[in-house]
Amino acid sequence: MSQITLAICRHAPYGNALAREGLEAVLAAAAMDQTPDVLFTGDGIFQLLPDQAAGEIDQKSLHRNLQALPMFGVEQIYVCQRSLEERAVSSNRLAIAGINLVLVQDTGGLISRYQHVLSF
Amino acid sequence: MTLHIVNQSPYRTSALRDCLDAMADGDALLLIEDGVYAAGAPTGIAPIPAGTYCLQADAVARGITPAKSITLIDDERWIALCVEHTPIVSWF
Amino acid sequence: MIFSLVVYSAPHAGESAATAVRFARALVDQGHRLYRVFFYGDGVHSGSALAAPPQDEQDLLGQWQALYREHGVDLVVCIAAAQRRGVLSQSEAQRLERPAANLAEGFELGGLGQLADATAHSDRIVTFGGSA
Amino acid sequence: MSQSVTIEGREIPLDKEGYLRHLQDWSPAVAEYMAASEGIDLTEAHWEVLNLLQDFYRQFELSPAMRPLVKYVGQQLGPDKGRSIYLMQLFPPSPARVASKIAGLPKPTNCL
Repeated sequence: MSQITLAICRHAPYGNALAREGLEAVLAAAAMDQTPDVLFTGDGIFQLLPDQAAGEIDQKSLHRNLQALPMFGVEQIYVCQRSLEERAVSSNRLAIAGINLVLVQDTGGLISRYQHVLSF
Repeated sequence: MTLHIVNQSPYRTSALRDCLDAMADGDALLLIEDGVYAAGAPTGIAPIPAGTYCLQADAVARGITPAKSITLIDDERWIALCVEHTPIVSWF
Repeated sequence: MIFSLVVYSAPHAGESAATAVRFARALVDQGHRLYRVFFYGDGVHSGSALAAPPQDEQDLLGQWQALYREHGVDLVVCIAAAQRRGVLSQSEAQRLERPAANLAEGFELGGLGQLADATAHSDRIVTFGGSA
Repeated sequence: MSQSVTIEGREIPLDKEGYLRHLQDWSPAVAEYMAASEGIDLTEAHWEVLNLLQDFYRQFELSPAMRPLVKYVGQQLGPDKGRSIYLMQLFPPSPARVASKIAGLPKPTNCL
């Protein structure tokens, strides 16, 4: 059964507030039992890179925030395979405990299953 | 069917390319704001599918003449496209 | 049909703040219901009463307020994004011990739950993205 | 009105809602003071949850909302304690907010 809302995260962390604020929106919806599905695509896949030491630039670690997703009831995320390949990022570097990473080839087909898409 | 909206110049960000990669058969594409720079002469960056829509006011404002295969629309028609499609995805 | 809009761009910075208000006006003129406009990210600056553009430029604030006055459109400024950027109601300015409030009449501060609520109560959501 | 309290000989500035101005000022004695101002007498059961909240914050750099807090407590302390009613009894009337405050986590941005 498809969900109502898909959140598409396609901005890199730190360089743009949208990455963090998008995640906050996902967490807030999940905390209200309206958990959206989440797709990381484009530069958004950089949010998933391990070993982020955001303290070096006086920011909070977006990757640590992402690790909280299972606590909010998000146990699966979609990741665009083509975006990973374009950026030479191997999917097996991106493991997050408690989250099932689903690689997507047909993002258009995925998007079409939802009533609403929020872009971040 | 999805309505995709792109508001970025194809020369500045990957919004248009990412959008084209995510289009399914039957989806519609609307170019607005700086997105209309993709509606003029073929860019070599990404071929625009036939049947693409372009917000006329945004093209006229910028002195861009869209290719013949592109349908120019006003705000009313934009809203009609939103009614006809779901979901609506913005690429920026 | 019931619409909600999400606005990310600051007025007079990105064009999409202006596109959004024009789209909103066209929506209600066509008889659609605009359930909510949710201002997020830099979009929260739309709710600042202190914007004073020259007379020969667009008055975006006035256009949003007209939609509120004439159609009761729910103009919600995300409180978390607004706190960071300095868009505060009187009560928030007091609570956070800041020297002034600037939230314009017709706008209200609301939580991100209001965005989730908008997705649940609208047939269509249209996002007006930033350009940065 | 800004205020400060003196705890264990240190002057601790608080904001008008009683939150720490500087998170690094937190200490167990500060927690006792903040709990008292919420009408709560800290017991071992309270401390168990406060420590978990601090773990949650260290791990995720977030203050938890109610739903994740309940889940986290359930995972760490077992299903008997991972229930909102249990947390409600310890930290009324709003466990995520009250316990986060006492645990010295940042003031939430999203409550009016």
